[in-house]
Amino acid sequence: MSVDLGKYATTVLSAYAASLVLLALLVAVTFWRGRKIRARMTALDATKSKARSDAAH
Amino acid sequence: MRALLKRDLTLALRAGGGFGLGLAFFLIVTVMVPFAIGPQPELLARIAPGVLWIGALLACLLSLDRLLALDWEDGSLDLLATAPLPLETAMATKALAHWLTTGLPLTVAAPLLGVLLHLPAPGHLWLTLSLALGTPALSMIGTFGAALTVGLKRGGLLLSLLVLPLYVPTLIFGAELARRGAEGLATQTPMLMLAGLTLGTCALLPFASAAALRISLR
Amino acid sequence: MRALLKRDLTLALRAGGGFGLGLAFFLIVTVMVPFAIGPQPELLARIAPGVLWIGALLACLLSLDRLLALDWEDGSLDLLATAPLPLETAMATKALAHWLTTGLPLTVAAPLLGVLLHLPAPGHLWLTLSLALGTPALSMIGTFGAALTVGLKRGGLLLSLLVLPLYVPTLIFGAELARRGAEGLATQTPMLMLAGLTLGTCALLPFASAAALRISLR
Amino acid sequence: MSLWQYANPRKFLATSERVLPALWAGAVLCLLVGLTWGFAFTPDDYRQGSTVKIIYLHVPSALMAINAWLMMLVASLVWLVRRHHVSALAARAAAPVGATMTVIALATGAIWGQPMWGTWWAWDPRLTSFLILFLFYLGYIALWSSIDQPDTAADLTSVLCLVGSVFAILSRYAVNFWNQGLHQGASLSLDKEENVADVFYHPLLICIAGFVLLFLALVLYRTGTEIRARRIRALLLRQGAEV
Amino acid sequence: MMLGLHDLSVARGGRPVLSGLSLALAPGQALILRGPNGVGKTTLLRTIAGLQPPFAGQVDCAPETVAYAAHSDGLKPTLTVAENLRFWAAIFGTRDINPALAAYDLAPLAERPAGMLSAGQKRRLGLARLMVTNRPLWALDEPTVSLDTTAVAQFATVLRDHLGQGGAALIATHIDLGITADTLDLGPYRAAPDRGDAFDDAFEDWA
Amino acid sequence: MMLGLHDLSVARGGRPVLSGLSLALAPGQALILRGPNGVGKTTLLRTIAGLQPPFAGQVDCAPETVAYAAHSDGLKPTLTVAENLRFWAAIFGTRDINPALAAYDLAPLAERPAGMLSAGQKRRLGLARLMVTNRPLWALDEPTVSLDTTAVAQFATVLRDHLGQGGAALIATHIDLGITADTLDLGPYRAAPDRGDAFDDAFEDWA
Ligand code: HEM
Ligand SMILES: Nc1ncnc2c1ncn2[C@@H]1O[C@H](COP(=O)(O)OP(=O)(O)OP(=O)(O)O)[C@@H](O)[C@H]1O
Ligand SMILES: Nc1ncnc2c1ncn2[C@@H]1O[C@H](COP(=O)(O)OP(=O)(O)OP(=O)(O)O)[C@@H](O)[C@H]1O
Ligand SMILES: [Mg+2]
Ligand SMILES: [Mg+2]
Repeated sequence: MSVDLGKYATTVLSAYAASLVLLALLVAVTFWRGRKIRARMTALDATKSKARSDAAH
Repeated sequence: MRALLKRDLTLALRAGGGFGLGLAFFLIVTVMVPFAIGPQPELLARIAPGVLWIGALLACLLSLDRLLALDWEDGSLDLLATAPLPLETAMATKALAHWLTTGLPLTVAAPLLGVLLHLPAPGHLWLTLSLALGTPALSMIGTFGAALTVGLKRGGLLLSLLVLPLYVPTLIFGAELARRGAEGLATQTPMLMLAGLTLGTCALLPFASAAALRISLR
Repeated sequence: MRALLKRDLTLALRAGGGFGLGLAFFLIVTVMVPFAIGPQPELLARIAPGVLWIGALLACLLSLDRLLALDWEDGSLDLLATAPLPLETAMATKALAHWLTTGLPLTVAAPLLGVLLHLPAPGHLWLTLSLALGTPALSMIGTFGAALTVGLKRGGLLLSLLVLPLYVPTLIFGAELARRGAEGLATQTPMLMLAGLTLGTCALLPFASAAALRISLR
Repeated sequence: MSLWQYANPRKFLATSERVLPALWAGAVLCLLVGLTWGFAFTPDDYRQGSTVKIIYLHVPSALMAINAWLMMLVASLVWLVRRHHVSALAARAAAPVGATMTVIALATGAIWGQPMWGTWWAWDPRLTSFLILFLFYLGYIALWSSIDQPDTAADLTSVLCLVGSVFAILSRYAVNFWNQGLHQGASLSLDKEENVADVFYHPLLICIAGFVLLFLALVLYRTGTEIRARRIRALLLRQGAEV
Repeated sequence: MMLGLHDLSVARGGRPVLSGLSLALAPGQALILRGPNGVGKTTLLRTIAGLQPPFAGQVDCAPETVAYAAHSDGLKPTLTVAENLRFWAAIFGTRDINPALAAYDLAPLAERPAGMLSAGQKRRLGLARLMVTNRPLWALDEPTVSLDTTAVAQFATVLRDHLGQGGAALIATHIDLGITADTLDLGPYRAAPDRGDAFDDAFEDWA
Repeated sequence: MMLGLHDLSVARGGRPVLSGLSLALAPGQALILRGPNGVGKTTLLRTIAGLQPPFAGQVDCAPETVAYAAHSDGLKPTLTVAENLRFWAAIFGTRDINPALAAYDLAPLAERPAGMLSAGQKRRLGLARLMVTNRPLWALDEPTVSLDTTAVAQFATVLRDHLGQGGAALIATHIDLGITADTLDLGPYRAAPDRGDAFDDAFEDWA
């Protein structure tokens, strides 16, 4: 499969590249922050339930 | 309400010549433009109405910063919010005081600065008219922005960022009115739009400002 | 000194994206110009270097307001003045932090905004160069102005009044450099002048700022 | 069973956890199919040449840029009226997505403009109002991130969103009045179908579906993140209280 | 009754700090609030003044009856002492500021800009403001900070007069005011630390 | 000797407020300054800290030995408690902030932004700052404002330690600090009201 973009090849390719890069960035940032926050919360919950079980003993 | 207006005006006068400072900023911006653009008279004349409108807008913007922030810092705003005066009235009064100390002097001084930028003679009248019609809306919108950002450190720049997009319609119609006036074109549409905008903001925005302020103080 | 720089940068970052706000203001001013002037590309292209320089200058100016004022309000400045760090170093560091948070991002972003104003292609390089050379001077001069007005309520506008005239030479040479670059003329003289100006202010103004600050605190 | 049950964060998270994989899969699938179809298997336009392929990114992102703001407006209203926290957080989560969509629309438009209009940028009303929309997004995001009390931030940004919407519409009219433009008219409406030939139309629809799904997935995921961030804040505050 | 709190909880930053507080304040009565730093005195007073909504429970008193005095005094440094006071008098519909000036011995400073006062002088002016509000219920947050003993005594006199005329006062303080009044220790009302607001509650026992 | 004042006059706004003040402070000694509002305590402390020049007379002490704590605390609301303290520690070349946190029981609040503290908690942080300055002479302006009794006791302990290690302190206050120290009443040193500075003197007997 080959696509002939003619004289506008750079234009079309750069438009696709720019958009896909932006979308990828958005998704990457979203996941990165999501993971980080999720891990942080799990850690905090762990310390909390540990403190609670310590208090119970 | 009269008391608040009087106090705000006195404060503006005391603090190193409140009326003067906004004006002076306007003057300086106008003077800087030829330095930056170059001194060709016909170029300057073409951009004069626009430059003067931007100058007026920025002068309004800069003085907003302290419109509520000072009252917040020293606790006056808490006290005002618990005073018998409705907060909506207080906001409208503050906007009025702001207009009297910035918008009005700017309107009066604009023709003078128009001369500096070689604005053609018929343009002066239209410029003044457009500023007179438009600047009250700038003060009202600005008060709303100030109520949103009161109590936030770094309010200054954030305020600009919030307020400037809201200024767009006023600026477009105002500058368009002044430009069409200067070039002798039909001015009715922008004039009506500008007047409508000002009336609308004056009628509605004090409520939004008071609501925002109540939330900010909480 | 490293500690102070780090703190100032952290503060700028924390306070709602410090880097972003100055930039956003620059963007907004640039966008407003066509609204006020009209959308004709060839007119915009002619005034583009000047407008961008004025925009950068105003963005610097607006962020000055809080450069020292916040530290003064919460008493940090009193404490800094009694700290072992020489006040001159502290002022230079503050100016550096200011440049890193405003001047540098402005320089980087300027070519993008040049596109909006139809700046001809060769102009972009020269615009960036002129801003890179000129903005450090703006930060230094601004710090001096901030030191003069710290502790005065209504500092914002007064500060603009004091600082803008001091900005004139930088503006003239900077805009001239960018304009000549865009038009393909000789650029050597304004470039040398601009570089000299920046070096001079960086070498001398911290002392003036520290002296002004000592007096203001008294 | 009412829609409002999702105002409960746990319920919301549990449900979104179940829905999200399907959304992601749908988004990726639609985008892959639509973009590949559009990029490789559609003919060139007789006037615009191969640049017409940009439409598969440009139009969906432009649509989502506006729809994201509409969604924020609705979410803000829900928060102001019924005070469901998830709603406010969803508005917050959508803003950066909408801003990115705006940037994509602007960027693809600018790149497209270079060969078509001979310039990267023109002060055309459609383009200009997108730029203004972008500024609104910036202001909204900046306001969120500079207030540290979550409820106050939600309230203030909602008020800003309301007032901002009114002014955005005003700006649209003002800009239209100020400069008549170069930009294509809307031709996606069903009754004017002939403007866009069928060959372009079908892949375009798939791309639009892909962008919608992607938007939904991103917003759901990000809302979950915001909810967790909010809980972290609450836990930290409680630790401070155990003095 | 001037003020009634019914099972009130107040929150700061979305987190409840005090809960289950009930009390009633009759005309002529003053109540001193005590409690360690950060227990929520300021938050409680702001809620009573109507500056923030209660987190739960109820405040029984019209906000128009409360005069609130915060940590900061709401003075304009460029206005003189008399102008500052006259402004608040006008806002609250009072005419005469002389009694207020006299009560805190401010008459000699009347023409001095407020920015040129010392910390304690500013505070005296802040307290004088209360006298021009004409409001029956005073909610005061550490009113005697920075005051010297003479000024504290002046404050006690003014307060006694106010109570004598059927007013009431709620005062948060750490130090001795030299007046006889009931004291309420807020320590026991501290909210349980692991309760968030309704939204945060929905997360409880997540793990 | 840590500090010597020789026939010192200090001025505020060009007008002398205290005059003829002489005193000496030895290591291990604390001196409490008392005096009615507006007598010039703040002005005196600022002069000693080197923030303003003496009006007349002489201050015998290097400004590099003084740690000054003013009415306001110099805290950044967006930085956390630990970051605030660490900044000042870095400026003064100290490494460890833990003793300071521990002394005022701030460790549990260490990660909280300073803007989210109550008035008293802020003050505690402001006082903790003194411990990272490593400076022998403390000039404190009403240090215990807003503090509860526990915190006042913590402050007294810290102060005793500081004095025990050869430090000295000059403290302006209106209330009881719970430490034993000499007291100096500034009332008698109040400057004669009709003396201006050298320039104003030239106008004397004009009328
Ligand atoms: C740089 C900025 C640009 C922006 C912000 C922009 C914005 C938009 C928007 C919002 C739409 C959706 C309109 C609708 O469906 O109702 C759209 C559609 C479209 N744009 Fe742009 N545009 C830009 C530049 C361009 C350029 C340079 C071209 C090509 C010459 C172009 C060609 C199109 C086409 C063909 C459509 C589809 C119209 C239709 O048939 O629905 N745009 N654009
Ligand atoms: N900025 C100023 N300009 C002129 N005079 C001032 C200024 N600030 C204070 N004063 C005056 O200087 C005198 C001394 O003020 P200072 O603040 O030193 O008093 P203080 O002893 O600290 O009082 P307090 O116990 O109330 O804090 C006061 O009479 C005050 O009115
Ligand atoms: N802006 C804020 N955001 C979140 N929490 C806050 C904020 N301000 C204060 N707090 C917290 O709320 C609690 C109550 O604070 P409040 O100011 O009501 O205490 P207070 O009793 O007045 O204390 P103090 O005697 O120190 O003035 C404190 O634990 C404090 O840390
Ligand atoms: Mg308090
Ligand atoms: Mg004092």
